[in-house]
Amino acid sequence: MTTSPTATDPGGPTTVEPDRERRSLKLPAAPLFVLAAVVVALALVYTVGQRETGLVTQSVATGLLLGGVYALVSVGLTLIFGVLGIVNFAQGAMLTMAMFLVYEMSTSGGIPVYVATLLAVPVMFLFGVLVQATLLNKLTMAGNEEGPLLITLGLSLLIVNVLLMIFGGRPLRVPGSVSGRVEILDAIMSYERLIAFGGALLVAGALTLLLRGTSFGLSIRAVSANTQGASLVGVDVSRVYALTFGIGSACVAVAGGLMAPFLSLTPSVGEQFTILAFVIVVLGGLGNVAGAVVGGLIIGLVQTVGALYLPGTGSLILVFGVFVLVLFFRPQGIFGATR
Amino acid sequence: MTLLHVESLTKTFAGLTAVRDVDVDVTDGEFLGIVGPNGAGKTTLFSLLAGQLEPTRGRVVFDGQDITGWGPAKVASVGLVRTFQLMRPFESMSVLDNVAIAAHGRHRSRKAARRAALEVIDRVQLDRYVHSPSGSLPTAGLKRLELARALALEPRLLLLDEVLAGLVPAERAPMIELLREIHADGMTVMFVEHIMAAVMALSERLLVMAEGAELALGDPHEVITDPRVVEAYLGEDYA
Amino acid sequence: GSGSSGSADGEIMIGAVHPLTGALAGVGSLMNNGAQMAVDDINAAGGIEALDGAQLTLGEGDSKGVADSGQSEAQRLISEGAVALVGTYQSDVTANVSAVAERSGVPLVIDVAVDDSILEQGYQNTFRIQPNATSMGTDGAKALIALAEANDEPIESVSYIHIEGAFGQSVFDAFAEEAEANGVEVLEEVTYPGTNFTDATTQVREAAAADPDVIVATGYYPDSLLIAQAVEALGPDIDAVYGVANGGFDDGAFPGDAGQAGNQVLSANYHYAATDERVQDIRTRFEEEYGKPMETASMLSYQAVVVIAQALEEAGSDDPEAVREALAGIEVDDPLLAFDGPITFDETGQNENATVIVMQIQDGEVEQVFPEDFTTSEPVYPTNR
Amino acid sequence: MSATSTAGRPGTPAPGATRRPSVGLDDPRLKDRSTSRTYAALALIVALLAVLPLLLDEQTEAVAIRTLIFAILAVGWNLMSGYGGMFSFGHAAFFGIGAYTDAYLLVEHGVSPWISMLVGAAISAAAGTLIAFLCLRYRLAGAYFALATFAFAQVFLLAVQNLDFLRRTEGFNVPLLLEDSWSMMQFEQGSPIYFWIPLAVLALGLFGTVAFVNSRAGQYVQAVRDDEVAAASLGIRVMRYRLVTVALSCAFTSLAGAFYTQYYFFVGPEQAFGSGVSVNAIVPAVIGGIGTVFGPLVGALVVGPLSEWIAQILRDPPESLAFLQGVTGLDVAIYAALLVLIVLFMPKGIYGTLRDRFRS
Amino acid sequence: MSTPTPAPGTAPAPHRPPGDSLLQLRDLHAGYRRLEILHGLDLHVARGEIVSLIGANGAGKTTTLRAVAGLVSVTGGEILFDGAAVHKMKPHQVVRAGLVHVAQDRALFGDLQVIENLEMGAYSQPRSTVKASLEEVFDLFPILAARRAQKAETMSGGQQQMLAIGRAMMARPTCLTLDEPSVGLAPNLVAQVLEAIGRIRDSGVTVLIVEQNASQALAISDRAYVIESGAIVLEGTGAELADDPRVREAYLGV
Ligand SMILES: Nc1ncnc2c1ncn2[C@@H]1O[C@H](COP(=O)(O)OP(=O)(O)OP(=O)(O)O)[C@@H](O)[C@H]1O
Ligand SMILES: Nc1ncnc2c1ncn2[C@@H]1O[C@H](COP(=O)(O)OP(=O)(O)OP(=O)(O)O)[C@@H](O)[C@H]1O
Ligand SMILES: [Mg+2]
Ligand SMILES: [Mg+2]
Repeated sequence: MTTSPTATDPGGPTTVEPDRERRSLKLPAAPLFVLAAVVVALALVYTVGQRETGLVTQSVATGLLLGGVYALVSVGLTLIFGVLGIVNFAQGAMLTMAMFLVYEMSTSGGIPVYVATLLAVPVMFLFGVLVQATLLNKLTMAGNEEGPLLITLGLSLLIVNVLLMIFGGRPLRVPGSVSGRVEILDAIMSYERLIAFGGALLVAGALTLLLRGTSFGLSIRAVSANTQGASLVGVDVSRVYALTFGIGSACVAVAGGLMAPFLSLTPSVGEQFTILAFVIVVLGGLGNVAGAVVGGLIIGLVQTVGALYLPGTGSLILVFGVFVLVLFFRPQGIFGATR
Repeated sequence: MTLLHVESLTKTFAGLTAVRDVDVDVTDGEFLGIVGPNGAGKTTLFSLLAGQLEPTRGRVVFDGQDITGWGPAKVASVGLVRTFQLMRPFESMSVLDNVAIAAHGRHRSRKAARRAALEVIDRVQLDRYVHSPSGSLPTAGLKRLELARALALEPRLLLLDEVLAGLVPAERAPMIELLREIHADGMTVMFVEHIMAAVMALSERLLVMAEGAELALGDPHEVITDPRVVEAYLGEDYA
Repeated sequence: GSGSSGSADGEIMIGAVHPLTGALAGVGSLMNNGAQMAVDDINAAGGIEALDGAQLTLGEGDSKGVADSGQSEAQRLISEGAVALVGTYQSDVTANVSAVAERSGVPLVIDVAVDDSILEQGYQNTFRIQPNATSMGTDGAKALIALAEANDEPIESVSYIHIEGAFGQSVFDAFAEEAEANGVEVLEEVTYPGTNFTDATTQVREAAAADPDVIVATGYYPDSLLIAQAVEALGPDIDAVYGVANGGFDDGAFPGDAGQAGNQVLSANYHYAATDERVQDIRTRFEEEYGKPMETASMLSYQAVVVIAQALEEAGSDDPEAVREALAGIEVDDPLLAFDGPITFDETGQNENATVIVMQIQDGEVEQVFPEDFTTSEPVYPTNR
Repeated sequence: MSATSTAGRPGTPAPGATRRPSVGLDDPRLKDRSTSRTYAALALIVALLAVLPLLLDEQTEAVAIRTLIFAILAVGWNLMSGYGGMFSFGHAAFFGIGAYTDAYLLVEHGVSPWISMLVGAAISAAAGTLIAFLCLRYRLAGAYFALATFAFAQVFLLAVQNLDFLRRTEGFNVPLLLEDSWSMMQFEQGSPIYFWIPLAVLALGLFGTVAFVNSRAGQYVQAVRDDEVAAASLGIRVMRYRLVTVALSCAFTSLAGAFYTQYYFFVGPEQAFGSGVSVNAIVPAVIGGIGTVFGPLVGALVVGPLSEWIAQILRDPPESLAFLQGVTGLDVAIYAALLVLIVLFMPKGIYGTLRDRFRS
Repeated sequence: MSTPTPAPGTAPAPHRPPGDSLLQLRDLHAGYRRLEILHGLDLHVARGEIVSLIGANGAGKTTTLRAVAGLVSVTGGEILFDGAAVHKMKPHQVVRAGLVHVAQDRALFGDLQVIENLEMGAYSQPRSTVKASLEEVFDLFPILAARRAQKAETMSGGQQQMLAIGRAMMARPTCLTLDEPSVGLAPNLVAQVLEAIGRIRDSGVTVLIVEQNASQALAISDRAYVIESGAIVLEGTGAELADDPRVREAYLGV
């Protein structure tokens, strides 16, 4: 899958007949532009926003922390979407699954949450590899687009309801391990959320290293640039697919573990993240890890700071508005290459 | 009479000028061959004429009408039709439906369109594939299908982009014959091809492009002896 | 489905429609269990005397949390012979099911579902045991003012955080009206969305910024937990956190989940009558049977079955129409919930004596603290947070 | 050696004969038997379905009606996404418009649902056309198009939840009448008319699909789906025919919404605009086979009763499986697993896969 | 083999491959889904040879090469490469075995730069080889060195073809299979590309090539096969086939 939203055939020839020209905005330095836009918007909120400064600072802080959480969920998704072209609707359910895994380990096994998170990573990785290998590979290799979508939808229903069968639907809490908070610039932030934020950056950094520096990263780039070409240079495409899905799932394990301490766990807790994660992935650019982090932060900010003016679901309208605008004017995402 | 008038046509892609100040007039009923090194801008020129691309600069006048900047559908509807170098069949459909869709441009009723399509199919000798799914045609069949669809629109000017590439020499001959017939029936043709035997057999005039611009234009036999053309395109080996 | 009438084999079916799968499956199955336990208890006590000790059965329906499933489940239960329905927790599903009930002439006794509008359709077959949103808002405001008064710390202003949507809005509106009428100012109304709400810090800060005496909150469990945690993190200078019709603050799991953040949180809500021995007995047995504490919602389901059973006794018939007649004039003494009096339905079907009481988390327990008739513990007000 | 068998040798056929080959009006290759066979099959299916409500008990009929709603949704979706190649993940928007137009006009203005249906269809068509126009203008395709339509449907949902005149999250109750009324589309509970109305709508959709697919516009839009650039080069106004398809699809989908409100007597934002509705449009079509006439119908007939059927079995499990009784979530889990298996083993959908098998 | 095998149309005489045979296709059956394209194809390539495969459109040339590359499912017979059963391998394993394919559609990484395409070509090789391989490729196709930072998809047809061959060379193949490397190329480039292929052979790489420009292909080939409807109907040295009247009429268009 190339980064072009109009490319429907992932394995297609690299020489395409010229299309009519794209109408996307040609922003030479889109990331900078976005950064500037965010800064200006915040400056406006602070100066003429008619909201108490402390409140704004708090909402910015909350938004960034929330954005970290979103980023954590999105980095795995951006890989899966970018490389496999799969719209993975089970991402939220897998997040829930990871949370319950951590919950079970820490309540029944007495393992501290963050240790349990580390243990959940290989488990979810294997789960992801298995899902891709058994359920999705045949269809992705055949270039089928609707099939994987429906399979992940079904998978998400399946995970949620199996969790429901095991744990019931009452909200559960993971016993907190690190309580307390810090105050920075008049904004209160809890350690648990700060840790999740740090975790997001760490995961993104690790992934970036993995993609940039290793031959696995190279093979991922090859597969997403041209599947057939990749297999012709000796890349095992189905292995790359399986590993990609595995890594995407492992990211979700980290996300689940880091988020578990401050969320009420129900079998459907993760689903609310699925849609936002897609918004973020598109915002950041398919397959772009740094983009997912920035996209997450932006959506977090839009949601919380926006809520100062459009409370309730109003801020979500704002989020989708941003999404549609990005789709229209910069479909390759903020970090996607200008074409 | 001039059917197509092209005036300093230019197309730039992010720094790269693919077509540079091309001026050319095509007379009604003419067969104009176009050759040039790979990347010379031949396909891009076709895309500009047929409306797949918008020119950066310049003017295209077809049959007295300024069609610069028109979309591809509108251009096709006034009788300027192209084929694609990389074949683009409607893969889910049969050969008949592929051609009938084009014939719909001239015939509203489905029955009439299908009938016109069959005539074209017979003519390009695709008749044994009438009901085959177009995706399973071999290269030669796909080339004929490209041609058939274009013909079904009953164009005034036909832009053929390497319709012989990928055909083995023995299969080129009947195709060349077919093109000769079509031309003999009065069709104006612009013909991009690397296979010089075909170009020489068919062209009345020859345009040589290089780096987006016109390198030579004129009588084919004169043009191919031009040393610049030999150097840039034909190579010393070409006898 | 055979569609055979329940009474043919000496059993009378009551249909229960609750969300047994989906996001609300947790509370839904507890409610289902509550109804089942009521059926078991009634059967053990000899069934419906007026019908020769006919035994009850519970037909279980799963609304999946969506209205059309709720409707077809209700339809199924009715065609399987249910003489009355209990349900359904969600207001939109309840609206659907009440239309089915009305058209089939089978009474529906709402255990939980808060929207005022459900009973505003003029339906004859729908009855509700719990208070509606408006009265909870009104009563919540009254109780808060009275409580503050009683503790010599009169209240002057509040900020209100509530979930978006009909439920949150109507509770708030009623509360605000009552509060303003009593000279209490509502300084800030902060709303938050029902989905994608994972951090309440900004909302609480916004509410606290106006420097109110009390922060009032209306919402569901997870969001209420977030709010309590945010209050504790920000530590604003207020007299109390006070829930109205709050799905979290008086939940049995809340003190454990919220920890320090839950301490001394107040909540005005309908609630099982913790002081009542029968209630204590039922709750003990429930926990033995189902392994989980019996929440108020579950008690309401239990109560709804009891109400229907009494209607069957009074009607002396298992004809749904007769049951409906009986329900319309029923008077169920000693309700299992902390209400103002016996359960009786007004002409819209609303329980006239339904009301809220005030609870408070004290030492990790949900205690009833106000009004005095129901207290299990003394209120702490203002809270020493 | 006859290596050039695909093409005649130059000079072999008489030039005059090849130059103007004439195809007779009665050329056998012009016969289109499959279309008339499709019409006949559809007529038979609809006739068979029409007697169903006379045989079913009330509860099964309710399931059957829900199945019909699925089928209408899927047929509508299939038009745009299957034949048109524009994968919509936001058909809830058009279902919702149908449902809300009906509810609003009925409750606030007492307008007959039959009229509301048409009004809703018109609004849906307009909204769908606008959304699709924006998406296509900005050249969104594939997953991006899907996500954009999803986003629009979400915006509709959020908007309704924030609009007072649509009663925000409260929803609309359809006032009950005391007796049957054709003009108000209200009948006794369990009346077969409640089945026949959506069946008629479905029949309209199915016959309409065949007619459309065979029409010039239908052929054009399929060509555009297969290759937009090639289609445009053949003179096809790509945008126009795509939008025509979208308009038809959205208008038709909204009929399901209007009927929903009438049948369920209540509609709220989630029922109308929730993403679950979009999924309900996609699942039967994909399970049955997208881009086929029968696919959505077959898919709905499988998916519609499936969850009900599983729930039924689990309510009254055979002796050996008694331990499964009352396990919450099991029925949906089984349903989900079956969906996954069907897609896995029949990637072209049940109908699509079977048809391919019979063809070869 | 010194004389042409029996007349085309009749089955070729079973021949014993020479001892140094590197690639061998025996009674190969392969195709797409339920459609069999190759019906018992026999062919061998000896170490160090250039062998070309010519035939009409749709005869199955591409299918043969794709089957060798592991891209088409083999339903019968076998493909042996250096003694290994290639027909049981996945495409990437085939590459690792030293058998590298240049596809008809080139399958370049269009979004990536020329240099990245080349580096990716060495994916199956140890990193240490990259530098040396790059130099060899640049030697072969100097234009690639000049355009190293250009995006592959903006290269012209001929340059892309060179890039595709260069990328394949980066995998240090023992045997290279090329599908119509000269299609759509300007006449001067056709000569250049075919000449480059000759040089590749000279560097010790065995080559199996499918070409439309049969006369030019035969000119550089040691041996050649004619394929018709999924089976070999004729084989001989390049010169023999170029002189064969049937071949001349059917494939050389003379
Ligand atoms: N969409 C595009 N974006 C950027 N560059 C392009 C695009 N299309 C064509 N080019 C460039 O424009 C130049 C002309 O390309 P064009 O396809 O017209 O060549 P051509 O003469 O048809 O070559 P060939 O004989 O190989 O088909 C080439 O350098 C090509 O890389
Ligand atoms: N993916 C496919 N699915 C079905 N049939 C195919 C497919 N690819 C090729 N074919 C068919 O297989 C036959 C042989 O094709 P192949 O590509 O091997 O021919 P070729 O000899 O390379 O011809 P060409 O000169 O056209 O490239 C043709 O009839 C073609 O239509
Ligand atoms: Mg070209
Ligand atoms: Mg080929």
